[in-house]
Formats: sequence, C-alpha cells, structure tokens
Amino acid sequence: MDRRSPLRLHVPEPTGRPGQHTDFSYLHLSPAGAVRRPQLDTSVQKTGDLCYALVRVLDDDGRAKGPWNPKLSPEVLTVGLRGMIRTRVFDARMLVAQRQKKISFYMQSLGEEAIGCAHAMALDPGDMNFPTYRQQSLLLARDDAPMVEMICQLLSNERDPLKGRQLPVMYSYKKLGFFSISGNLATQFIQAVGWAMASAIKGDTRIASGWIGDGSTAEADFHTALTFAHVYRAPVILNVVNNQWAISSFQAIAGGEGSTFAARGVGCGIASLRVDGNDFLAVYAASRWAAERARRNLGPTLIEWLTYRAGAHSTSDDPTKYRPADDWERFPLGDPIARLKTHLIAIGAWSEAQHEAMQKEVEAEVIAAQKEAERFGSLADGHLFSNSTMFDDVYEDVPDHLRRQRRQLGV
Amino acid sequence: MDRRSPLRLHVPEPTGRPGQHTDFSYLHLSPAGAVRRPQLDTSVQKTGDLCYALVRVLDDDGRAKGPWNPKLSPEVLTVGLRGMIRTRVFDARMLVAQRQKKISFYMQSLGEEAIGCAHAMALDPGDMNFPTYRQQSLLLARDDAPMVEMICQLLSNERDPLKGRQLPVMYSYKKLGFFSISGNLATQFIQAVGWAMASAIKGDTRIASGWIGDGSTAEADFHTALTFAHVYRAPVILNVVNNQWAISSFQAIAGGEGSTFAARGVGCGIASLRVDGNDFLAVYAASRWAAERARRNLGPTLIEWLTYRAGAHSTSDDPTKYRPADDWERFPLGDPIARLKTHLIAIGAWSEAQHEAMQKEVEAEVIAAQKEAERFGSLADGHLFSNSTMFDDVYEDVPDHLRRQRRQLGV
Amino acid sequence: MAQMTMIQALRSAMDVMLDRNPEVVVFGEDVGYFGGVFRCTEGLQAKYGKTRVFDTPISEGGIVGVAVGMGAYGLRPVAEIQFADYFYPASDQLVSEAARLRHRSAGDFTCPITVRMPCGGGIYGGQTHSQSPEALFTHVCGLRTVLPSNPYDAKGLLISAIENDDPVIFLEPKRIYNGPFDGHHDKPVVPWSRHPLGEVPEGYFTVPLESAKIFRPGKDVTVISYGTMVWVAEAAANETGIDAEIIDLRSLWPLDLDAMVESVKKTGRCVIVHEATRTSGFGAELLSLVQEHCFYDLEAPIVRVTGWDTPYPHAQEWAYFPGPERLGEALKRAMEAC
Amino acid sequence: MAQMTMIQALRSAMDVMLDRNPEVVVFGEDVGYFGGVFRCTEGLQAKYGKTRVFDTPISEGGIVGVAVGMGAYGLRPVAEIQFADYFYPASDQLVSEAARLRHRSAGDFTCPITVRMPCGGGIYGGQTHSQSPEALFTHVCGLRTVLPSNPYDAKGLLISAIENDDPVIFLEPKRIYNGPFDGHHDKPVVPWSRHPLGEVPEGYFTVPLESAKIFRPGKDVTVISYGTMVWVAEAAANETGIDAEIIDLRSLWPLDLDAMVESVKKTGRCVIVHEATRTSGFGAELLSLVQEHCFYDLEAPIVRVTGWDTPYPHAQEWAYFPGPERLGEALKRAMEAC
Ligand SMILES: Cc1ncc(C[n+]2csc(CCOP(=O)(O)OP(=O)(O)O)c2C)c(N)n1
Ligand SMILES: Cc1ncc(C[n+]2csc(CCOP(=O)(O)OP(=O)(O)O)c2C)c(N)n1
Ligand SMILES: [Mg+2]
Ligand SMILES: [Mg+2]
Repeated sequence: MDRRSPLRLHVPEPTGRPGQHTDFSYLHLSPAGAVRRPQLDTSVQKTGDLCYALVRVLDDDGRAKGPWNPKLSPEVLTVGLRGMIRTRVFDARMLVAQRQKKISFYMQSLGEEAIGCAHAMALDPGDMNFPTYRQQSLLLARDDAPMVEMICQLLSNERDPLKGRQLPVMYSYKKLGFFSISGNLATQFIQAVGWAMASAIKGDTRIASGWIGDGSTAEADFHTALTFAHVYRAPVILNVVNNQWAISSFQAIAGGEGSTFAARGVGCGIASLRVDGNDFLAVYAASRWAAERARRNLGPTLIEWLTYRAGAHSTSDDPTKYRPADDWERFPLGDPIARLKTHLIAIGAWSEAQHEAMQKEVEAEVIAAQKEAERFGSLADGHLFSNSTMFDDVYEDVPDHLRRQRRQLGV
Repeated sequence: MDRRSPLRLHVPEPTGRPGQHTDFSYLHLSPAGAVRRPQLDTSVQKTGDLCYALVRVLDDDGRAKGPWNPKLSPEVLTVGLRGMIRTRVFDARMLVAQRQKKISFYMQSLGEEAIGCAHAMALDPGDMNFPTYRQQSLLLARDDAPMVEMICQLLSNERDPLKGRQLPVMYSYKKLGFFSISGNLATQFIQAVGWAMASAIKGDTRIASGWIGDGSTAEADFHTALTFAHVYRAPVILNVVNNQWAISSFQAIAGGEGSTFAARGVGCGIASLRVDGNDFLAVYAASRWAAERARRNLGPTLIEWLTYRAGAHSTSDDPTKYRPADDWERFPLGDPIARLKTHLIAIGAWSEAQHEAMQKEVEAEVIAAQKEAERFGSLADGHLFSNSTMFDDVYEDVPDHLRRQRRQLGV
Repeated sequence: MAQMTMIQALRSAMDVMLDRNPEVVVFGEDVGYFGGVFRCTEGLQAKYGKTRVFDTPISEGGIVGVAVGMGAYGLRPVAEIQFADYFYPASDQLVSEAARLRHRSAGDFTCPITVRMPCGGGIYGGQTHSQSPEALFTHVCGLRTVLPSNPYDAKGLLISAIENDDPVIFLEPKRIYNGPFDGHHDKPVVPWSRHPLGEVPEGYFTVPLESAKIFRPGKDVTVISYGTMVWVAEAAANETGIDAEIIDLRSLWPLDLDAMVESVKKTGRCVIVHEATRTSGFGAELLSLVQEHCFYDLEAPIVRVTGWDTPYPHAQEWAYFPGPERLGEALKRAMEAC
Repeated sequence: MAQMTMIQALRSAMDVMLDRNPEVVVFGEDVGYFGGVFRCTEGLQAKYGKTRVFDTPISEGGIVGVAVGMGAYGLRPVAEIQFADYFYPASDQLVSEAARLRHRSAGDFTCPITVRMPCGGGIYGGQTHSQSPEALFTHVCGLRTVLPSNPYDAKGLLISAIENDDPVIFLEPKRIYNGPFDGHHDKPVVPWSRHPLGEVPEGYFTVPLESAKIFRPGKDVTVISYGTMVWVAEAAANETGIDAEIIDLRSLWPLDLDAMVESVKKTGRCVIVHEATRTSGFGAELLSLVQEHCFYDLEAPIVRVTGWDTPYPHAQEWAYFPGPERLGEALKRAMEAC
C-alpha cells in the first residue's frame, strides 16, 4: 500500500439491516462459568482481560456455573423473577395505554428486565440510583413499588407526583433510591459520582449507582464521571447498559467496534467487568461484587451489561426501519425471564404452573393499579394539576416576577 | 474490614511538595530499547502492554538502542538539535522581555522542546497541527520559522498578525500547519479529528495532529476526540503531553494515578503508545509510526509523551508555591537538549565547540529577530493595531450593527 | 413549483447543496441511515453516500467540534442537533470556537458551518423537547441566528446559511414542520400541501439573510416575531380585528433593523412575541432596539408576549404557550394605551 | 471591623461557612493546596482538610456535575470556575440540571449549590479571560445570578448565596478584586485597604439577595448597573457634574425591580451600563423592564452603555471597555434628550 494513497472515512455499519439477519458473532461471548472472579481489591490493570470477556453464570440448560454463581436461595430468585415479570407486564400494559392515547408517550425496557431487578436486589436501603429512562425495573423489582403513583405520572393526571411537569417515565423517588430522571442524556452519570463523593466526604456508608446507555457513553458526562470516580475513588457503580442500539444507531457508532465499553473503564483506571445482562444470576453477582468494592473504599467499578433492546426505542420510534425485525429472537443471550424460569425449574424450585400463576397474579396487580390510577384522570381528559403549579418549585419560594406572571395567566 | 465501616474520600497528592524531594518512582520507566515496536496494522488490544511501558531509544550514555531507533542521519539530528536550541533560546529571551514589560504575558516550553521539534520533522508539508499554547517548538523547529512575526504577536504591536486580538503565544499559522490556538482548553483536540475526517472524506493525503496537556484530558473534548477518531478511523495523531503538572495540580488530579493517559486510548479502541518525550529519537520514531498508520488508513494513534514542565506554568505562576524547586534536576528523563547532544557526541558527529557555536548563532538569530520586531512597537508603547480593526472579522463582512458601534467609538 | 412540507423543504435545501457543492457534508445523531428523527435527511445518505451523509455518536459537543475542524479544512458541514434542548453540551464549541475562530485568527481560519436544530413547543414534548434558546445565540458575537416560519423561507434561508461563510445557527420550529399552527391546538391544522407558502421551487434559490418580511401589512400596531409565532399573531390580528402589521424577522441576528423601525415609526405601537422564556429573551433586545430607535414615535409602551419564566411543562402546555388569546389581549392593550 | 480586599472578603465568607456548616464543601481547579489562581481559597484546605476543600480535574462540566450530585445528597457545594469564560463546558449541567432539578422532581431533590466565577475585563486578559456572560444565566429560569461591587457586599452576598437553597451563579468582577476601579486605567487604583467598603466584619453576616443598593443618590438620571461599572458610573457622574442616582443591582436575577422603578419614576431618565457585549446582554432586559414599568415617566430614551459586539480584545482593551468618557457622554445624551 502506498503511503500516499487516498485517505478514506470509515463509517461503521451494523451487521444486520432490514431484510437481513444480524450476524451476532461481533459480540464475543464467553461460556457460562468460564470467567474468573478476582479479589475485591484486585489491581485495576489486572481486570484488563475481564473487560473483553463476558461474565456469565447460567448456561443454555439453565444450570448455574462457575465462580460468579451468587448461590441465591430459590426464595430470593423467585422474588427476582416476580420483579422481572412485573416490569414486563407493566411495560406491556402501559404500551397499550399509550396506543389508546391515555398516556402521551412511553418507553419500555423489554428484554432488559434482569439488569435493574437484580441490581436493585443487590443494593442496600439508602443507596441511590441515578437511572436513565429505561430502568423502571429498579422500582418495579421492589415489594413497595409505587405502581399507582407511577401510573399517575404516566397519565400526567391530578395525582402525578411530578405535577404534569415531566414526560411520562421521568420518575423521581428519592425515598426509594431513584434519582429524578433527566431528558438530557448522560447528565446523571457524573451526578452519581458527586453523590458518592458526598457520601464519602460525610463518612456515610451509602453508595451510588449511575446508569447510562451504550449510545450515551459518547457524551461528555460519561468521561467526566469516569475521571472523577477514578481520581477520588468514589463509592459508585458505573453501569453501562449496552443494548446494542441508541435510537437508530448501532453501538459501533458509539465506539463499540473492535472494543468494549468495559474497556473504557480500565483505560481510566477503573476496575471493570463485562457481564451478561440477561442472566439474572450474573447481574446479581457482579452488582454485589461492585457494591462490596465501593463499600470497602476500594473505589468505583464500571460494569458493561450486555443485552438487547427488544422493543422500539420509544413509542415515537419504528425499529423495523433500521434493523432486522427478528433480531431479538436470534440474540444469543436470550430472554432474561425465560432463562431464570428455566433455571428455577432445573433446580426443582419452580414449575410451569407456578409460573403461569405468578404471571396472572402480576397481571391482576398491574390492572388493579392502573384502574386505581385512572380514577384520577389523564392528560387526555384534562384532569391535570392546576396551571398555577407551573410557577412553583422554579425557586424555593415564588419570586416577584413569577407572581406577576402567574397573575397575568389569571391563576 | 467491616463492609459498613465509614466511606472515605481519596484526594490524590503529588509525591513531593515544597521542602521535600519528589519521589519519581511513580513514573514506571522502561529501559532504553526494551519496548517492542509492533506492526503498523497491529490490533489495538495488542497495544495494551505498550500503554503502561515507555518507548525509549537513548540510554543514559547517549547510545541509541532497540527497535524504535529511527536511524536518522547526523545531519537530520543536528537540524533537530538546532530547533530545540532555538525554542529554548526564544523562550528565554521572551521571558526576559516579559519581565521588562515589553510583552504582557508569556508561556515557555522549557524541558519539552524535543516533542514539538521531532514531531514537526516527522510530519509532511500540508499536515495540520492543532496545538496548545506550549507547542511553539512546532514552529521554531522549522527553517522558515516566522520568528519576527511571532515576536510581533507577543508584543501585540502594529505588525501583530493577529492584530492585538489574542494574548501572546496564541499564534495561528495555517500555511505552516499550525492551527489557531484557543484560550479554552481541549477544544482543539476534537477539531483535529474533524479536520482529519474532512481530509479522509475528500480522499486527501494530509493528516492532522492534535495536542493536549495531561491536565486538560479531563475536559470533555478529550473524550469526544477519542470517540470520533475511533469510530471513523480518522487519520489523526492524538498527542497527550504529560508534563506532570496542570497549573498547581499534579497529574494524579487529572486521573494519572495508577493508570496512564495512553491507557485511555486503548480503552477507546485506539492504538496507543507511552513514549519518553525527552528523547528526541523516540519522539521522532513514535511520531513517524503514528503518521504512517494514519496515512495508510490504519486509524488514529494516541501517544502519551512523558516529560516535565521545567518552568512556571506561565508568567503569572509561581511553582515554588506547590512543588519542590529542584524537581527538574531530579526528573529521571533529563534534559532533551543535553541528551541529544550527548548522543551526537557519542556517535562522533558533534563536539562541545560546535554546540557552543550553534548556541551563539541561534542567540544572535533570536536577538536580531527581536530587534526587528521591536521596531514595530509594543503594547507597552501603544503602537497597536487601530481600534477600528476590533470590528473586523467578527463576521465575514461588517454588519450594520457593528458599523454603528464602530461609528459610536469614533473610529 | 412543488408543494412541500417544511421537512421536505429543508431536505430539498440539503439535497440541492449536496449536489451543487462537493464540500457540503451532512451529519448528526440518527441523520444517516435512518434520515433523522424528524426525517429531514431521509434518502440523502442513499443518494450521496456514507461519507457525505452520516450518523454520529451521541455527543453534541463532538458534532460541533468536528464541524469546526471540517470547516477549518475547507468543508461546509451541515450538522444537526436532534433537539435545540440538547445544544448545551456543544456550547463551548459554538461560543468559544465556531463564533470566534475567524476573529481570533484574523481570518487565517474560518468556520463556514451550519448547525440545524428543531426548537419550540406545542408537541407535548415537555421541558427537554420544547425549548427556544435563540436568545443565548444572539448574545454571542460572531454567530448568525436564523429561524424560518414556512417551507419556502426554510429552504431559501437554509441554502443561504450553508453558503454563508459565518457559523449559522438554524432553528426550525418543529410545531410547524407539517403545517402552519395558529395556536388553536383544539382545531385541525392546515397541512402545508394546502398552503401557498408550501409552494417551493425544486431547485436552487435563496432567501437572503438579514432580511425580514412583512408577513401581514397593517397600520394599527407592529408585531415583531418569528417562527411559529407569526402564525399565532396573524390569528390574533384576525380575531381581534386589530390591523396589525406583522414582521417575520427570519434572521434574528444580525437582523433587519430598518424593517422594524420603519413599521413602528408608521404604527407608533409595538408588540413583541416569542415562545421562549421572557427574562433576557430575545424580545428584550428587540424591545430595546425599538425603544432606542423609535422612542419619539411610540404612542404606547412596547409590550412583550412570551413564554413564562418556568420550564416548559408537559401537561400544562397550553397554559405556557403564548397563544392567540394572550396575544390578542396584548394587541388590545397596545391599542388602548396612549 | 477588618479591612479586606474583595479576595479576602470572599475567602472570609467561605471560611465562615465552612466553619458554621459541616455540609459546606469548596472545590475547583487549583482551589485546594494552592488556594486558587486568584488566591480566594488560600489557607482553607490547611484549615478544613482535603475532603472539604480540594482540587478537581480540569473539567468545568465535571465540577458542576459533581456539585449537583452533592447537592442532591444534602451538601452545600461551593464550586469555583477559574474564569467565567470557561463555564461553557458546564452549561448543560447548569441549565438542564442545576436550574431544573427542583422543578422537574417537584421538590423531591434540590440543588443548593453556589458556583463562583471571576468575570469581566480590564486586566489585559484578552478574549478568554475577560468575559461577562451574566445575560446567559439570567435567561435560565431556576438560576440566581449575583454580582457584587465591593468587599462588604461580596462577603455578605456570598454567605447568602451559600445559604440559599437554589443554585446561585456568583460572578466576581476580577478587576476590582484589589481595589475599586473607575475606568481610568492610567491612574493608580485606591486599594480596598483605604476604602470604607473595604471594611468588612470578620464573622457571619449577610447581605440579602434580590436587594439592590442606592450606590449614589441623585436626582437627574438613574444609572442602573452592577460590579465594576458602578465605580465607572460614579466617576462619570462626578466628572460630568450630572447628579446621577446610581443603582447597584447586586442580585441580577431575581432582582429588586422596585428600587429601579422608584428611581426612574423620580428622575425620568435612565442609563443602563454593563461591560458585556451589547446585543441580548442583560441591559436589554433591564431596559425592557424600565420601559414596561416607567413608560409614562420617561422624559428621554433609555440609553445602554455596553461593551461592543466583538470579542474582548487584548491590545485594544480600553477601546472596548465602557469607560467614564463613554459613560459621561451617555449621561449627557440622557440629559439633553427630552
Ligand atoms: C443530550 C441529548 N442528546 C440527544 C438526545 C436524544 N436521544 C434520546 S434517547 C437517545 C438514544 C440513547 O441511546 P442509549 O444511550 O444507547 O440508551 P437506550 O435508549 O438504548 O437505553 C437519543 C439520541 C437526548 N435525549 N439528549
Ligand atoms: C476550559 C478551561 N478551563 C481552565 C483553564 C485555565 N487553565 C489554563 S492552562 C491550565 C492548566 C492546563 O494543564 P495541562 O493541560 O496539563 O497543560 P500544560 O500547561 O501542563 O501544558 C488551566 C487550568 C482554561 N484555559 N480553559
Ligand atoms: Mg442503547
Ligand atoms: Mg500539564
């Protein structure tokens, strides 16, 4: 090759487009149980191999394998299963409500339910998540999931805890360790680090957990979060949910080609894991490992969760325009609910009948919550918070100029 | 350790403060000649070891060793030596001029001269540097260094090519492959990537070279540059000059503790080197390696240049306030000029007498240039560009509102 | 002449310029294969190839940063920010770099970039899909800010912006992408396909920058506005029967001062309208200019009608939006005062 | 009462608050060991330890981002941006996050942060060490913007800012860090140690936000200003012999509208002064407010005296700076008109 031959711009492409089958070999998977589990105080450079491997516990037959097996009791696993089912059922019903124009907009987490559910169970009360719009499972995994209130938020009705100010799904639940969701991508990632630094400054014991999508890692706040977390050894878990897609752009456009998002962490001096995000046991084990490191002042951990965004980006999106329709069926990491169910059945702790019963029970629970929430109206039928509340909370008190404006609006 | 023991904030400290000796063992050096030189088309993950090692060619006795030896002729080396001496002499005289209040502000590059000099020699005409304020050696290494004009810029006088608009040292020389310097840190790093992408889009053969300091890698544009360079395999060299200090803050505050800046590159999927920046031969060889990769469409290279900021940050700074005064003497990578001189003498191509003669010659050259430049006045004596030029170049043409304002100023 | 929506008109402008000028490149989040979340670049990658129309990482700072570098090289990048609400990560590159490059390098380097961004509310987008940040750009010397109100102007202005050698912020009021909107959110919208300003030449033409348009001639009061709000102003004039002269600024800065001053000197009254929050909004500059240039002609205080100084609400959207009723009251106030 | 420079007064405010309130933390670039490039935090790390006063990476976005997170936790961070010219990388965190957090979470989370930044020119700092970006902050609902003109106010206002539960942008006119500056750059400056406003109590006290101060009473014309410019205005008044009433706003937004309106109603004339570029500067909002509230009292057009719409030059600094001469002419203009 002549060194003076013309330069070319490389523009990455996904390995599948509508009408084709995606070639998922780009994912580089490891067999279940094959990846080592380092000491909590491992030197960061020594996690270099882990950021290209994939921590997995469940094999294709639903058996739990290897050093990352968290050895959870069937009872705990059943709680996790219920959380995932609740998330999926909730999403499905809210999608219908959106199509019925009861709610204005929705974002589902289909296929990604294991990540938030197992992570929520691995954290302690008082810890604080800084989620994106696709971590409803962090809330719905909980026994005390505030489902009616959540639906009121989605309906933007007169019981919406956010008073109609935010788009649906942009929940805020301080008391449940769930930070207010921002519409501006990535901003929460560095805030999680700041919260964790504050906890360390105060000699507290609570840790933070920040969330970001593969696409959003290109934003500045991903970098500032890694830098600050490393410099101050902040007690924070930095979660990158790599569901392969941003909106229409593939993870290679975010820099995933020939590299991994976990590698970003090691590059910044942060111990990092790449984990099967559709494997409830692996998610629990890795979350626990990272949480323990944080709590013992061993510093931050970055975890790349490998998963697949099975549904549309949002109700405004049509993924058949840019990717094969059957991708999720062909995605090699499968469905997290089916995988945990298979495992529970394999260990003799579960049955098809029990599963069906749980599914029905959860459906009834969600239907009841929706019914209750709908009593308070919706954006569509105009049962909103009053217009005057628009002027509240801009500042702690309402300053003169906002009083004048409120008067002008006549409210 | 109890997992519920209180958290602590880690705040990194340098290994030396005023009154102490810095412990430089944190640098992790490799012996000269010891680090392998991979194929140009090496896979990025395989440069993982290089980003913690240190590419060096010159040993302590001035012998050139190992696979990175660029085998330059003594003539070429002498040109490089002259460039470094010219940079150092220029800096020294301009510092004096600043103390004499002829120029308002100055930033020297003492101790870092090899990096820009050897890099400039390794690039081709037409390539474009996107420098910081400490890469004057990129210009001064050249035979056609526009020294008189540069001094006019420093004097802010009526021949200042930037018309008094910019602080001293913020040169702009498109025709010499030197992009306009910004006072806002890091912004040029992503612009270098954009320029390189443009060159690739056009099927051109010219490459870009971006520059950033260790401290400034914490800024967002460092991350965006790495991301975009990786995604589009842009023909760009990404230079991180790690001179150990930002202003008063040590490189650990920028994230250097337990990691390297070269590792950031590998984490983002970019082939990366860590190189002795005070070793002219190593700088030339690594620059050439990176330039060749870019020209052959093999993508970007990140190079961390290890060096030491021997002088104050700027003429507004007093480093004795925050670091040991004798750091540079004790810095294990020595003085780049002395090291190249020793090498030239060791190979029988140079002598003390020749060195002294060159030093004198360059001093005379700089003095003459300064004299010539001072003919056109200075900020101090008021020989400036006219006030009316302030309104030019805000837009391509002067719009009405600026005409009105110019009139109001009465010019 | 073809009938185009604003989306089609913008796409046509980029199409024409990609075709005429090999230095033009188009990029942004979801802009390449998919054609943009509002479909403004649909089909352009297929037509011009992946190196001239492409997707970018989700990094507004990176998008504008590479645009500045490409502009310095000699290209004419047309970059899309998916929503104006997301330009903030790019503000350093816009303010410290794009706007200053020509001046600080004394013309050694220039920055002929166009940054498109959909702005404004009225689509239930909530606080992060509804903002109108134009005032922030107009405060930055070296930037041009443009904001069209219809397909014809959108195409002609976008071509002018791409050809202009200064950095241009090109704001697109997304509420009128598909048809003019007069603020009556409970009534159906007329699509551009049935509107004269939806008639747009297929080929190359320009609408000059820095030229305002008398959107509706009138003699009672001057309404100065831009974007969606000129349609609301028209509705308010018709509904109140006040013969307002509506000026559509089109270029916000640098602007067509003469058009404003001439009209106010004629009517003696002035109402300024924008959707953005009030305080330090662009209306303040417009009011100041009118006050400075027409003080002795003013028969009544200049009135500003704007969004409130609150985040743009999701549910209470129409209480926030300065609709024809609020505007009509302002017109009456301007007429009654003396 | 001690005699303090503005730097000492600011340091004293932080010292008092670090001492009184264990939730207060102070950080920024070069802020810890070294004590800040302007030495505003000198000695505080030694006194309060590295976990309460510390250096940060060079990342304004990160600095404000962690401040928001700390605020959400319950701390009261006081962050320094080394120069106001460098706040742009933090604009997303300031505008989209700090300013909106309370509102978007309906009070679930709050953001009691203070962001200090030296602003303004007059020190030959060139275009990236001289900017006055206050207008950009005042356009963002949810932010408070404060800008003192002397050591006493600086300390009292900074304590109020730290205690306030809203995010506060605290701008410090660096030209008057060491003494008042009346714009006569060729004359020596009186140090604060010989000025009554350099007398500052050592302990805790506050100057309330949203309260302007009559800096110089007068009856001919109202000058509305803040920061360095109140000193220039005083010089202009003295030199022209025009009995100007000078209002030092201190809090830019939310502001003390009554003080402005009352004065203009009395004098019937108004001059507005700031150092920032003119177009869409904060002066435009001030002018608009005066116009809206005092239209029938105005005997002459309101005049704006500002920096030009160009980058702040290095060499031609004094042609850019709105000094006493330019201000004096404006006062005369305001007096002559009728
Ligand atoms: C600053 C900013 N830029 C752009 C957007 C528009 N946007 C919303 S979601 C999204 C894709 C994010 O992808 P990813 O981070 O992978 O998250 P995922 O949706 O896959 O969970 C984009 C581009 C935004 N909300 N904020
Ligand atoms: C955005 C921005 N923030 C802060 C500064 C102030 N500043 C100028 S140089 C500097 C230190 C930079 O250190 P480094 O990147 O290591 O470069 P070096 O001076 O060592 O070459 C700082 C903080 C600036 N110019 N721009
Ligand atoms: Mg994604
Ligand atoms: Mg440095």
